[in-house]
Amino acid sequence: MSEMHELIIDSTTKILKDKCTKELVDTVEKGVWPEDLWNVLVESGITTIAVPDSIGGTGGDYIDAFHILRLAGKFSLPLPLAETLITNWLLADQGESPLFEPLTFSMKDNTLEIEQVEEAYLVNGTIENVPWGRFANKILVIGQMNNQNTMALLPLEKAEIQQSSNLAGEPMDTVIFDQVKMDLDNTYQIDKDQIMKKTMLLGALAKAVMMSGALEKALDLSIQYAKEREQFGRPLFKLQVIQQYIATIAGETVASLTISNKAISAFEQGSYEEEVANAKLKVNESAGIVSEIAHQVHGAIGVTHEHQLHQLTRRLWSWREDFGDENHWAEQLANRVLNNCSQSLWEFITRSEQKEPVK
Amino acid sequence: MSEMHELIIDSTTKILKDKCTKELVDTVEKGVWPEDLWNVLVESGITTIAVPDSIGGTGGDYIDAFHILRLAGKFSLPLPLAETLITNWLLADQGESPLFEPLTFSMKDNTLEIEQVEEAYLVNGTIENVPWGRFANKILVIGQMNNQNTMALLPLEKAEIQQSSNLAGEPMDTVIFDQVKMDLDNTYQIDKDQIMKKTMLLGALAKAVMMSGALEKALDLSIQYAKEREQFGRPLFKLQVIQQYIATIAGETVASLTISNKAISAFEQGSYEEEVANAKLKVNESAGIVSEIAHQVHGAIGVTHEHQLHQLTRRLWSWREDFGDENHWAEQLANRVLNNCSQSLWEFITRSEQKEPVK
Amino acid sequence: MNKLELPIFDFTEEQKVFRNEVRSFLQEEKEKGTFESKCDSWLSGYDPAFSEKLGQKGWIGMTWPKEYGGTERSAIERYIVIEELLAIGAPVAAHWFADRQTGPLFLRFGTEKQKQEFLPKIVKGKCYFSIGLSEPNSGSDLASISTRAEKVEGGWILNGAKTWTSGAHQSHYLVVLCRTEKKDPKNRHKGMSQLLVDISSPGVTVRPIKFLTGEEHFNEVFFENVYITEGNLIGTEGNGWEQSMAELAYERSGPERILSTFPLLEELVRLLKENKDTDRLKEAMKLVTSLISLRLMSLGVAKYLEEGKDVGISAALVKDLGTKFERNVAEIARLLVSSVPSVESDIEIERYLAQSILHAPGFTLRGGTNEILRGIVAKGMVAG
Amino acid sequence: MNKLELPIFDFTEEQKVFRNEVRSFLQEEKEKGTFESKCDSWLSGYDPAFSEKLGQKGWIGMTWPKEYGGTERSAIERYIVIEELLAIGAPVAAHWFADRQTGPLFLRFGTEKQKQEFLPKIVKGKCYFSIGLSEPNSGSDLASISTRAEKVEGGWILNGAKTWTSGAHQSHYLVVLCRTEKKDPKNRHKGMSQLLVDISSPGVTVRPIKFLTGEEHFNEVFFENVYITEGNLIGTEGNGWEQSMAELAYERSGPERILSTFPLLEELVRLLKENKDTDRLKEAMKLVTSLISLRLMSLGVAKYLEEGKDVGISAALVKDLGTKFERNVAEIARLLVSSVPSVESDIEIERYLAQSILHAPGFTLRGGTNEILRGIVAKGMVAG
Repeated sequence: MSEMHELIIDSTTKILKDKCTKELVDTVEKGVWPEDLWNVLVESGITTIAVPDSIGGTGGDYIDAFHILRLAGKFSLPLPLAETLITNWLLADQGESPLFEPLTFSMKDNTLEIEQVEEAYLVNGTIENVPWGRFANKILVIGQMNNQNTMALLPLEKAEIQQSSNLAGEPMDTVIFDQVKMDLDNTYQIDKDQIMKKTMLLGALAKAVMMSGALEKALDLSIQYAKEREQFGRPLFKLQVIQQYIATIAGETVASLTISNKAISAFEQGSYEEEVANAKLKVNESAGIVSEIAHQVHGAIGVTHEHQLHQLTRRLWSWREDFGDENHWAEQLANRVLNNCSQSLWEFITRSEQKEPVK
Repeated sequence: MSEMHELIIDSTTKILKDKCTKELVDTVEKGVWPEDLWNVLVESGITTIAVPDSIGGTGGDYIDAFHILRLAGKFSLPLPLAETLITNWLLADQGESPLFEPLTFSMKDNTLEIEQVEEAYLVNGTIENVPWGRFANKILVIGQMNNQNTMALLPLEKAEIQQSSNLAGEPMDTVIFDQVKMDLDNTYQIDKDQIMKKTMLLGALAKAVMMSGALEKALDLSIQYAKEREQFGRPLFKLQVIQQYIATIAGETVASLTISNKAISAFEQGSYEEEVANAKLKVNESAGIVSEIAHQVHGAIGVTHEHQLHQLTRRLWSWREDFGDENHWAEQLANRVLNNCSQSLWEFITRSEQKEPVK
Repeated sequence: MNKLELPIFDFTEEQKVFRNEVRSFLQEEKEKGTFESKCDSWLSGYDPAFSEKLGQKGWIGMTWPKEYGGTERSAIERYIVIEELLAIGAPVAAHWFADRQTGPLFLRFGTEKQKQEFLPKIVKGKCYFSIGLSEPNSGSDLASISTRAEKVEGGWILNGAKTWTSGAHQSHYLVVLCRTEKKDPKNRHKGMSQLLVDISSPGVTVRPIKFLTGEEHFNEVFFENVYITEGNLIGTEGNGWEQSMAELAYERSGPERILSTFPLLEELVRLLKENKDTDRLKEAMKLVTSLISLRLMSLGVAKYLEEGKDVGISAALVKDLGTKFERNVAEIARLLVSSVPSVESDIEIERYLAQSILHAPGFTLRGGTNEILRGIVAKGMVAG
Repeated sequence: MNKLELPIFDFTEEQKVFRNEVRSFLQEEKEKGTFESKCDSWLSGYDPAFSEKLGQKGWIGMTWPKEYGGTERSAIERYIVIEELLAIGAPVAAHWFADRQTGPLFLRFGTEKQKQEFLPKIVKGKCYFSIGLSEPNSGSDLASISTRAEKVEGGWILNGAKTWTSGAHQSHYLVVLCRTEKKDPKNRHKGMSQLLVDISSPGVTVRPIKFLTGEEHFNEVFFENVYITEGNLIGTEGNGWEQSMAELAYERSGPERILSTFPLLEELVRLLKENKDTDRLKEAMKLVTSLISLRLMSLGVAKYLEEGKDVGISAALVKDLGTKFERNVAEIARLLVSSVPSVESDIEIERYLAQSILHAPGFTLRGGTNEILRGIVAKGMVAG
């Protein structure tokens, strides 16, 4: 890790430690937008990291960005940081400058129609499961314009928002454009499959990394609780079962961190499809195991709203469904293996560590 | 349980405790046929139980028979008792008197051809995975005679036997009839699907019950070991992890016993397909869990040939593949549920406990 | 080993008819919109109107003597009612503890006056009880409690606090386990008594503890010089520990340790059947088989309980296996359907999944953690 | 937490070429029939001829100094060789402990004479060692050992017994941890030393302990007044416990804690690909992903080991997760193919399944049970 990288991580940690408290997360889950925290992130350049400074971004690389997302997961950051970053990155791919406002995206097949009407555009359609829909200013979507797959960044002010939320209390809204007329700076002709795939991978990696951060924190909390809490007249961690549980949590956490770090490193190097699949699959599995055991370590106190643990576990439960569950990514990997018929499994596993396939 | 039933169980327990020692089981696994023990079982009527005394059997009901098989599992009885019983029962269905010699069966689709040649029969074909093939005198099979599905009890003396064995060291042989000429007392025109299905259910129930007995014994051994063995200066069972393991073994064992007993009771009552499916499926699952944990409790000593544990665990590992693994029976149940489209799951579960479907 | 073996229970024809009766009633009520099915409804489905309806049917306190309003039906018939209620996810939290625990406690240990005063109201579904056992610092170590009642003229003065008391914010009374003698370090179970506390008494403060979902199910209850009249002692002074422990076997092996997530499993199977997805249905059927084995065990314990046998170990086993199963349903179901679990969703499976996942941590903690239960089982087996 | 985070290792171009070289050699040997692949081959694949072949390639003791016959390659290159050997299930049991443990022990603590005498023979694949740690009554409590060496003129007299010594019936030497001072109940780790015992010495009796399969891998070794010359002390007298424990980190996180059942997984995936069974292949790929995460962890530990960092906790984690994974491969594979597992079968998958299922109990016991390892991890984390 470069010195620059460490600096960015340290300063982000400091910001989040100060501002992103358990109480703030509670407040946002009740429906309050944390304007101050958002502004701090924007001002410190965090929302535009890994967008080249040549087009107005903060610069830095994806490694920096994903390590910040890991911190976001660790602190249960109640903001659309991943959504804003990914949207800005997708815009940067089109040569656009980043935006400094809360953004979201939905790169799925949908029935959105965009029609050019004189100087403006008429948008019609419904987009389901939009993360942070109600708080985002704009949404990046794929729609149909003149029967062409088109990507557009739509302002949300005139959209109807049906509010819902995921297990973590994060907005997961339905966005309805009912013949909404709007100005658009630009629309983009895109290769839909390619951009959907890339977004899926970006989203999966972001979530895997955020989950790794949440796992790290769940481990920290479990150790701390086992040290502080007494039961049957001695510290909880003296109980052999508690020790076994803590070791299991530690194992899953290290496994998740390692495989996520590998995917980040592969992403930066540009060849990452299998690595991201592996990361999201493994982290999803660990999320279920750790959430269960961390709660068992914490006993009744851990299931209260007052304790912080649920801010981590509810996110872990929720995020494992985002951008592909275990079956989704296992199937992707299965198809890859099927498409490389002559390759042995060992060759598949060591594919980047061998000179060329041995035959 | 009737007094008669208890008497049969007690006397069988006594025989097995005396004669079916760990050392005997070792010897048989090395390839020695335990003639004495076989004779004791025949003389005590155990090999012909649940065959009506009117046709020469011992009488008694299937409950008696299956509880004896549970003991067989508990003592790792190294004899084709289940195979002989099931063969005798299938013969009894055809009105035949039971035989007092070691028998086996293979009610699977195979390519066996039986041809009538003057007074004798000419048999040709290969039967794979025949339990106890090398030690059985006769095998009950389905073959083709004049293009008709025919069941026949074939003497094995002229068959070629290719020896193999399962994980438990029990014979699992390939039997080859290469134009073997033989006398046959009788052949039976049968409904192949119906008899294959019944045999599958009988076999699955027998194995589920035997496995329950083996689980019982694995639990006993684990408790005994945890009581007797000292580690870090105190009895093993004082370790909290060992306590958790023993409780888990106990839970799986009780679950297996209960669901097997339910299937036995259903079998005696004549409607048992789902109950047998449930029993084999659940006992199979428990076998894997218990084998793993019982070995973990026993530590290094439990993986030695000298200790008895492996006689149980190797049988549990092996028998779970016999007469349907977990997927087989889960699929059977899935099909049943699919074929009762209008029934709710709760109605399916309580089907024998409600008066008529509530609609 | 054989002492752990459980009997196979066969329902009588009358019981089968009765099950149909209960089921028909519940299905009609659901269709009428009286209630909405949910998972873990015995903790989170509070609905006094529905409890009163069940009271009118005679399905609360149904095993109790007729003189106290009961209908003297068998424990198995009560079992059927409980099962049908949980399987459909009906709201039964209001009267749950009164029916399961407090009523039987009065019948076993209560004075005639207590029985006459409380049982008929419970049976009508109008009088709700909570149980005060755990304390802020006790954790799983119940014997360490320190809430204390001091003998005064005509009764006691109660001081201390309880925690995790389900439903106390909505109940009328609380049964409090407290010390009526000084703590004896050599016999920590000695000198405890059970007192009945009217929650509206002066000095009683109920402070809801929010569950991780933000819902309120549990409470802290504080006692500050609460005066308890002599008539509100339950059973024998000093015998509180034994009386409380005797209750536990009843609560450990009931259908509520197996069926908390059943509405999710029902809906899952319905969807997979609709999609004719044999492969995934196969995985769901593995769960169903586990459920069937647990029901058989639970019924076996119920039968032995009715025969007055000691079922402590078996009941602990059922709770351990049963609550793990309840959680597994959620963890496996989520991989068999594509969904965004949300308590606010319009889609049934998404709601049930959300309820099950969020409530799951409680399954293996409430009423004694599974680790404690497994310890009880192992010690019992090693001693046996 | 961050102290548990492991580095991501990237192989150099040279290392990639080297991997190909190793793999080609092994594939050719396998095709020639030099060996038959099997699971758990580092315990059960004893083949001195093959060990000598590897010696000729320079792939035993390959990180050791050239003066002792080594080729001074990096630990990562050794890692590659080990991985390729285990992945193909090659027979490596004969020289395993000499290469992994005894050689490094000599290099770290041995005398010049010991190094010159033994290392060149080990490197050639001709001299095999076993490790004598556990004793009949020690179980997981290694500090309780009581094998004892008494100082005499010019050396020691050794008495006692060791058990579970892998390969002692086929090895030339045994490294014995024994007491050279009286047991001190207050410091049970004090006063132990490591002695080198020639297995052919008078007074040494090796009695194979049959594994549950009937195979012989382990032994009891008895010492009856065995004379050990002074020159056969390894390291410092009284420092035996520390020296032995230092070895353990090296053996905990290697590929052999992950790949023992790899031949089964390889064959499983091959069959599922052949059948184009995406659904079952999907389940197999979940195993593959677990393997990939474990390899990354194991490589991370290897990298830190090479940098001289303390990896005790991480290594224990890899062993706990890795050995559980090795067993899972068998338990999951059996449900993805229909088979009759048998060590005698002609069908590859049936043999690998049988080998894996039967050897599985050993995976999580050998080299410290997983329960002990988890205790080490937790204590380390709580202290940290």
